[in-house]
Amino acid sequence: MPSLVPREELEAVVVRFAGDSGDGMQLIGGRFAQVTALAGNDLATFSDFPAEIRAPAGTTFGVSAYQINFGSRVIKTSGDAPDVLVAMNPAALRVELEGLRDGGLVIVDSGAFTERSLHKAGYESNPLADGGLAKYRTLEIDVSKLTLEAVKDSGLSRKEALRCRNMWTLGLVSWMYGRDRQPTIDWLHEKFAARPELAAANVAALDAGHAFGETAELAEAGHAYTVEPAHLTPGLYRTVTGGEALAWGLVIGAHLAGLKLVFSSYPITPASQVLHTLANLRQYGVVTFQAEDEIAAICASIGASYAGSLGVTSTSGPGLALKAEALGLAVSAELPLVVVDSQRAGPSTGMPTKTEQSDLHQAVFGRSSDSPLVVVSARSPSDCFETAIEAVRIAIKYMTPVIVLSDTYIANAAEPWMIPDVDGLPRFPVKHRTEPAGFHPYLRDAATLARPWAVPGTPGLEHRIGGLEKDFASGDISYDPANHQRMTEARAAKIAGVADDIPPQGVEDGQQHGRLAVVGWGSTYGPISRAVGNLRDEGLDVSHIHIRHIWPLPKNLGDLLGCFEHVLVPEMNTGQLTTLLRSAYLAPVEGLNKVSGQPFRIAEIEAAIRTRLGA
Amino acid sequence: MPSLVPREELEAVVVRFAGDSGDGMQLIGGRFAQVTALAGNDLATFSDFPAEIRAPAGTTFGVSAYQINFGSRVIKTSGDAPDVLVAMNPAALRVELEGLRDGGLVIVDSGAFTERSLHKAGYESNPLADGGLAKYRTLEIDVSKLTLEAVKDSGLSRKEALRCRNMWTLGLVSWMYGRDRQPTIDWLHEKFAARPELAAANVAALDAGHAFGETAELAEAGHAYTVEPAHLTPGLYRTVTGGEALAWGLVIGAHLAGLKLVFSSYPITPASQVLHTLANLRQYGVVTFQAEDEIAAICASIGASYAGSLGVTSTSGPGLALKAEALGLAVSAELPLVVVDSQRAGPSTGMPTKTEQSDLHQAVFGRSSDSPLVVVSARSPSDCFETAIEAVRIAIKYMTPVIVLSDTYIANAAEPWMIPDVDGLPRFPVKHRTEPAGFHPYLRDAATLARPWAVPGTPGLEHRIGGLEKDFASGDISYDPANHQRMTEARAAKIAGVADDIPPQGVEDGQQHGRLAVVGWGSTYGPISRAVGNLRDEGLDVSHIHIRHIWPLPKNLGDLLGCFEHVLVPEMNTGQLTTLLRSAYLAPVEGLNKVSGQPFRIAEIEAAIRTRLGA
Amino acid sequence: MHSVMPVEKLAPQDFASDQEVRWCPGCGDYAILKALLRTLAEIGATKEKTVFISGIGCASRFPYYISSYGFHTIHGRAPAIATGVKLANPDLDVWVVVGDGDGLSIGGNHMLHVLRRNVDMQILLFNNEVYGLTKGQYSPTSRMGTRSPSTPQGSVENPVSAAAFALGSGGRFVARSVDTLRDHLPEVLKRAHAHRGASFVEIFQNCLVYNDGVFADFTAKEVAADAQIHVAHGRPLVFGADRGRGLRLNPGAIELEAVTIGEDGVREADVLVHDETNRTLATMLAAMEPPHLPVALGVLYCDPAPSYERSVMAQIDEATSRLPNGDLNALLRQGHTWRVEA
Amino acid sequence: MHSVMPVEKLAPQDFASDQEVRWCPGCGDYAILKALLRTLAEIGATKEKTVFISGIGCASRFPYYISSYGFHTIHGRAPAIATGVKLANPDLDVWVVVGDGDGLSIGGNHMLHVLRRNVDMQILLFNNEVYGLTKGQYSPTSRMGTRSPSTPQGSVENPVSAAAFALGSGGRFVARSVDTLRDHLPEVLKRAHAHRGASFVEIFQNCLVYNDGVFADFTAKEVAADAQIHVAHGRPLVFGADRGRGLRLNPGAIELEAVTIGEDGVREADVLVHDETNRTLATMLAAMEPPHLPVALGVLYCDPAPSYERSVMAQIDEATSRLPNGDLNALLRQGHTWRVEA
Ligand SMILES: Cc1ncc(C[n+]2csc(CCOP(=O)(O)OP(=O)(O)O)c2C)c(N)n1
Ligand SMILES: Cc1ncc(C[n+]2csc(CCOP(=O)(O)OP(=O)(O)O)c2C)c(N)n1
Ligand code: SF4
Ligand code: SF4
Ligand SMILES: [Mg+2]
Ligand SMILES: [Mg+2]
Repeated sequence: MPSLVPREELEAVVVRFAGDSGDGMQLIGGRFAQVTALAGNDLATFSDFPAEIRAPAGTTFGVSAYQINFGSRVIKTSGDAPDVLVAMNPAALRVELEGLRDGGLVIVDSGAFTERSLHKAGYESNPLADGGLAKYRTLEIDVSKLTLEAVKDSGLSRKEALRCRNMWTLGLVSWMYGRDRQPTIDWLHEKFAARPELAAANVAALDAGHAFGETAELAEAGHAYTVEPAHLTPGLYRTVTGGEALAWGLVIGAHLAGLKLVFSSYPITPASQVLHTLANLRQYGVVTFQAEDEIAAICASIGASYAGSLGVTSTSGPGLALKAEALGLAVSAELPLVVVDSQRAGPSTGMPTKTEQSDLHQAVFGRSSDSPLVVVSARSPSDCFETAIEAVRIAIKYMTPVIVLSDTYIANAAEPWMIPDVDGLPRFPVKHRTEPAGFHPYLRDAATLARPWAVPGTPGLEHRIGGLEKDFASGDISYDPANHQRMTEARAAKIAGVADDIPPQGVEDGQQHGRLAVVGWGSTYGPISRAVGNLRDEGLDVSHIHIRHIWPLPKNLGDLLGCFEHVLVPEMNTGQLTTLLRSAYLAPVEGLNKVSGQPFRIAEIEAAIRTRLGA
Repeated sequence: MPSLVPREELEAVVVRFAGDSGDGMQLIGGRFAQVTALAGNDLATFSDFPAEIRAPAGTTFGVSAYQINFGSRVIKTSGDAPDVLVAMNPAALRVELEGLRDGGLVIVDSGAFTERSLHKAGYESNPLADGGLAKYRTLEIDVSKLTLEAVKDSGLSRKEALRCRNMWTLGLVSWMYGRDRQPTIDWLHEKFAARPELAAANVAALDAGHAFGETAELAEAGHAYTVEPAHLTPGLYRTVTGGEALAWGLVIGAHLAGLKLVFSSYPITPASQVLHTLANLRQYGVVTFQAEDEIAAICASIGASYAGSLGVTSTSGPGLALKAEALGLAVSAELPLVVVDSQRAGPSTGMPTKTEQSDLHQAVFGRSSDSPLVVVSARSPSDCFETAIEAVRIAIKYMTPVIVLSDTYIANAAEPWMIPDVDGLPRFPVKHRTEPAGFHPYLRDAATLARPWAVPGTPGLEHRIGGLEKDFASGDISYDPANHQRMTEARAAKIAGVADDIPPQGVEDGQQHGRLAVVGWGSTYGPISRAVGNLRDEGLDVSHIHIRHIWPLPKNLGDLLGCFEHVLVPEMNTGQLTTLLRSAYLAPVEGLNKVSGQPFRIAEIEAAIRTRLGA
Repeated sequence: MHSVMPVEKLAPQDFASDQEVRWCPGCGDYAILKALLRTLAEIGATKEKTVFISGIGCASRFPYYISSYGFHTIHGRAPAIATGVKLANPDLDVWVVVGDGDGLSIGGNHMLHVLRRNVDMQILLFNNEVYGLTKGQYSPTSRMGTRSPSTPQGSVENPVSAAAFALGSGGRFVARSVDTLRDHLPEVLKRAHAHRGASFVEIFQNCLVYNDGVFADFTAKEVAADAQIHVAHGRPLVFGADRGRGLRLNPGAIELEAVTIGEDGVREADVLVHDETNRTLATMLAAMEPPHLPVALGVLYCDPAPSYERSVMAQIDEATSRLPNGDLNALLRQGHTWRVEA
Repeated sequence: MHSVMPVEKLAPQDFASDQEVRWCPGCGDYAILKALLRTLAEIGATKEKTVFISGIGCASRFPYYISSYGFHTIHGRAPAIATGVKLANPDLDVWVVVGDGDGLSIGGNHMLHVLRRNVDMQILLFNNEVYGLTKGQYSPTSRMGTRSPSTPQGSVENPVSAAAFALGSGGRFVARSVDTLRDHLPEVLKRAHAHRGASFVEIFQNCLVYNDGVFADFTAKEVAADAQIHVAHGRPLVFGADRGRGLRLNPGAIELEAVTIGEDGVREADVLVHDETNRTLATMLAAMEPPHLPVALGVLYCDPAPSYERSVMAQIDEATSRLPNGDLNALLRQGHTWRVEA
């Protein structure tokens, strides 16, 4: 039912919904993303919520925001400065306005701008009245009042009725971008199946917001837009968050290996989503175990791998720190293990709901003694799926722990994902050792240097392993000096050898040589990719290289970097990949470091590139 | 009572005592070191004992050895290949013979070479008979029989009597090097005051061994030597092990700061000695706490520092891994803290009684997020004293955790130490904040960037701190992006600033520039120093640089390294300082890596230097 | 001779800090905070000597709201950090605040050891049977069958009983109260404070976002009288609306049973008298659960013993008294030394 | 139809590995090893299904000496690793061997949780009241006053009672024996093995190097009869050389007392009968100490409940039965999807 209002065509838009934690912003954001995806746009979203569970209403620290960038072109980030800010109360306006682009549109619920709420947000005077919004276009609507009117027949209490404000707002924004309401209506009926009066009220609010757009001459005021479908690869799509994609990647990875997945974890922000997703998959035989702490979680995973399953554990930075000793055991015992680290801002408790990429050093170096293992990283929510499978593949092929680095941004962000056909994915079935003849628990495969995986329950392979040094040949405890040297070198060589088994480092965008390579890893993918793309469009000589395999590094990387005059490494830390690259290649790699708990903006990276190129 | 036998004069000798764990080798080694020190020689010793508490008698894995290098010149290591091996049984011979220099002297108790004990040691035939000792000079003496004879009037059981074999041997070796027996006799009387029959028997054995030398024409056989006193700086001396010196350094450091020392630890080899030493110092007001684990130990130390004392914890590599999360808290809370890590061979449990330097990466990088702190290292047993004081000084001045890296070798080795005058050491008294005016818990000192140390109990300074990010000015919890950036940078700048407060890196030996710099840290000091010295004597252009401050690195180090054509870094790990230097200076630093659980030999380093210099 | 300044006694609000309280509106933590402010005033606490140490969790936000010294540390480690504080300065009055996850999941080991060592501090465990801060996963105190994001089919774990664990760990003061028991809770807190050594107080706390009403079976107004028993040393163990019910020991079965006085020949004298120094009785009281038995609240167990940090200080005093002027030069010169002459 | 191969029953020595045993000559661990080899033979264990998991310490060397699967892990974590093993393969027969430091100091938390979760395994805690492997420091079970390298003036800590802790943690099988009780120990181990769920067995073990004779007050031949009571379910709690002494409940004081049958009017019927399903009785038995009361040995408590890993597997079976062909393509396609056409 296309409406006939004249609509301005846009290539891409960034909308940010902001309100109180209790205002349901994550919910309408998610719904809007869903219908936007159905409309065929590419998109990326980002949730920015407070550490408090439910901060007191109206406070600035209780503001919860959801940002979506969608367009008819390929979308790579959730957007720099929003074009549109929806602010449900003064606190949201106060916290979020700064981020809006100059000339952007502010939509406010003027009904929520009471003296009390202004005061709570720390406003001395009403910004709607004092010219504080002069730099922006504004749409002041008494959403509260209009919502109450829309649902007045629902029999809800005033408090309950006001909870529908978010749906009214969603209705309005849906109208603005010409979005179909039906999927949301269906969803509301399903969600509130047990309380039809709530479903009805929410639908009424949604409809009213939508109708407001149609009738209030907003189109004439220039608030009606259209965003054409993007040219996406044909296929079946869904939206995924990084947390979900990681969980599914682990399940599929175990399936491709033919192993039972035993996932042990201790809740921690932002990693818990992986636990929650997997806990819901018992029907696929997935075992999840909420352990008493991070140490028990990794130990149970090690136990599970020892007993022949795929042991996986998941955590965030402080939890990874706690797992360091047991990781050393996994290195020494040479058991497969996947450890997911969803990084967050630190040090210590830091800012638990904010993003950072600052566990790279910990992942590569954070254990006692020489304890080499493999580190891979995911660049986006959907990339978590592939990264998880790659981690499983390496872990079992090389009998080694593999750390997967994700981060808060990736864990919570959502994007469209073309769903793969599981049956079409390459399998890598595990062969547990069963043959007793010639068996020694540490006798390595000549090619991979992996030891055999001999699982308790297998007759004739009874043996003892542990964290003490082992004889290279017999696997018995050994304190022999030459043997320790040999085993230390073998452990290092095994991990170094993984570099032969991964794709050579490619260039995402641009030439294989030139004036400047921007080298990223993890969730900086979006902003780097867009920034490099934009500047290449301007004709600048810049390339984008994005690294998945952090340790070992791809074999050709040193040579590749050598083909550029400058190498710039944007990282959300104080320069951790930079250290690694400098040390590995003695290349004059320069860092661009942001440690604010917020993802890079495209403009920040563009500016840095321009500076380097004197452009 | 100088004896009149003709004695060959030696500049330096290496003697290794080896026997069963129960044979008392560590004891006679220690006694011999004592009398050697009293004789005015410089010396260094090294204990090499099994992980087993008391392995079954006669097994190869139960062999315990004590090596001493002493001389009339300055002694820098416990020696490469021993000149003399004392082997109390076949197992000791089997394990230790390989290390003896060609043509060296083997002294064996032939009485212990029974069929049974040969078999236990894995000998198919008797090496005393089958020519297996052809490469060496030998002294086969039935020490067992001679001891039994010497003590036959003591009333001891045969078993007890045989325990005196070690004293007989000590008597013999004392004679060989013209050592005075009296201090040992006094010591035996003191030690066995409660059991005079044991004292008498041991003295009798000692005397008998000594007399054997005098009477058995050993002098004519070329087994009598003399080693002149070394030219040591005048002063009062004692021998110390690294464990003792570290403990005392902490006590003196706390004293110089005017703080109570609260030391919390969980036992672990080879760190326990520090706990044991300090537990004996309650009379100096030292509080020691054996915690339930390493995490509790560091947490109690953090609590103690928070409450205004000097909190210190001590451990080895696997324990440091467990402390990583709490170290992050100390970084975030910006509290002074000293963490001692006596490194051992890993990964994981590894070889707990063997030495390694492989926790450098863990110390510098092994925490979640960007968590900068200070790392210093000790180069020798006596240097532990100064290093500990330096760690205390930095920790309290900069309100930061400081990790002190020692290792198994240093912890157990002993060397003469000129005892300092405590009253002459520079004090650095702490000023806890007491002034409420203008107090904010995170308001930094402009020069050091340290925050004030405001201690519970101080009226008017009540405040709250924690691991969440704090506002730069008020110290309140803050999730502000710009503030997090600023605080992250401030924490990094504070630690980087310590580089302004440490001595510029000097050159131990050699020119400030040239063809090759050998750069070491920690316990490689001895072998590097001797190797460089030897080759400089030969005229080679090589210098020795030894780093105490691992993080931050001395400010001039990059320039200094730039003055050399080659930089070689010998380390007992796979190249950890190497990584740091390459990354910091993009200097083509090359590693010489030994990971066998054994210290470098001088010859190994000499060979590597020669190769580099083509000499 | 000395003129003692009369210290002005502080009011509850004097102990409130200037920080905005960041719990969900309606959270049981607010009531506990209120009870604690009142307790601090009533015991005549001084701000500068009072230290609150917490771990991580909703409960562990507590120190921010008290205008004393406060340290919000890391998950599970508060008892260990508090131990260090007491070893540095035994004169500080240390309160530890932890959640059920903080204190009994990741922090269970430190809890065991601080209790058996008997370090002098008050440990308040806010038990809401859930992980609040991480959004609602079940905790070690959650009942079997609890559905949560990590146990969508219901938990299959036998929960730990905080009080039983504290007693099994050798705790020498174990008490219980409820967030909403406005007078009972401060009384229990005062007893805990008066106890020298580690005092363990379990406070049942309602998390209205993730576990609302989980204690309603004994805290709801309608059932409270019959489902709670408030124990007091030397007083009969009676409960019920008219205090007409009591606990009796069945000596054959060695278990407690709830009886109605006057029924089945049960006389008042048959009802047990609470002896807070009896660990066995305390263990039995701790194990009681509705519907068959009431939940025991109050001081279940209190049997003082020397506290750890005092014993350590006594050893130090003894040792230093033997060596009054601890000469550090002498320390370094102990044992064998020799002089090298110029 | 099937012809079942008669499996050859293995002898104790068949379970001995080829590794050289590396304990100090005379260590109590040897006797325990012997008892265990015998137990394995008697229960008809198969080598391939038997898994020994240990932490670090002298005790934890154990797995090397058994010719089954063995994993010598890291300090304190054996129960957690064993939990993972059972979750991967519930059919394995898992034994955990830890020392008092390993199991109750660094590993206390995992012990608590494995016990309350009731994961099916036998946990053998070798209690020698000392840290053997690290050369003699006192441990959490060391008695007050213990002098050791880290407590030269004597420990001032109240020790934890392993059995009381296990009971307080919700353990459902708690037993005790002594290294040298050649017949008693295998019997206890067999009971532990028969119990489905976590079985906790404390074995008093003599460390002759660092703590020789620490249990002599109840293990020495001369005193054993009067200082030990061997409890058995349904049997009167009697002890003494001629079994002339017994335990009686003093119901007023709610405590156990040792009585002599026939003296002071004490009749046999006054002596308590052991009920291993009574946690209160077990707790009282666990607390008994010489000289006033004998040390209780045997199965103090056994009251089975569903084991954790079985409950998890039951949930999985239930869930997979609802979705027999777990189609992973369907998993990825759950919820909203849309198709982009070419
Ligand atoms: C090392 C570590 N692991 C996990 C977390 C995440 N975390 C924070 S609070 C918490 C549990 C909260 O539950 P509880 O202790 O019961 O406190 P409540 O929030 O219910 O008051 C967890 C798992 C963390 N902060 N640190
Ligand atoms: C993380 C860690 N901390 C400390 C140690 C050192 N350590 C090894 S065994 C042990 C305690 C041994 O005592 P116990 O568990 O009672 O076993 P026992 O040797 O007495 O049989 C300690 C502290 C270690 N190996 N790992
Ligand atoms: S989540 Fe629960 S416990 Fe936490 S503040 Fe909210 S109501 Fe309280
Ligand atoms: S130290 Fe003690 S426990 Fe360890 S092996 Fe020796 S006797 Fe046994
Ligand atoms: Mg809780
Ligand atoms: Mg022990």
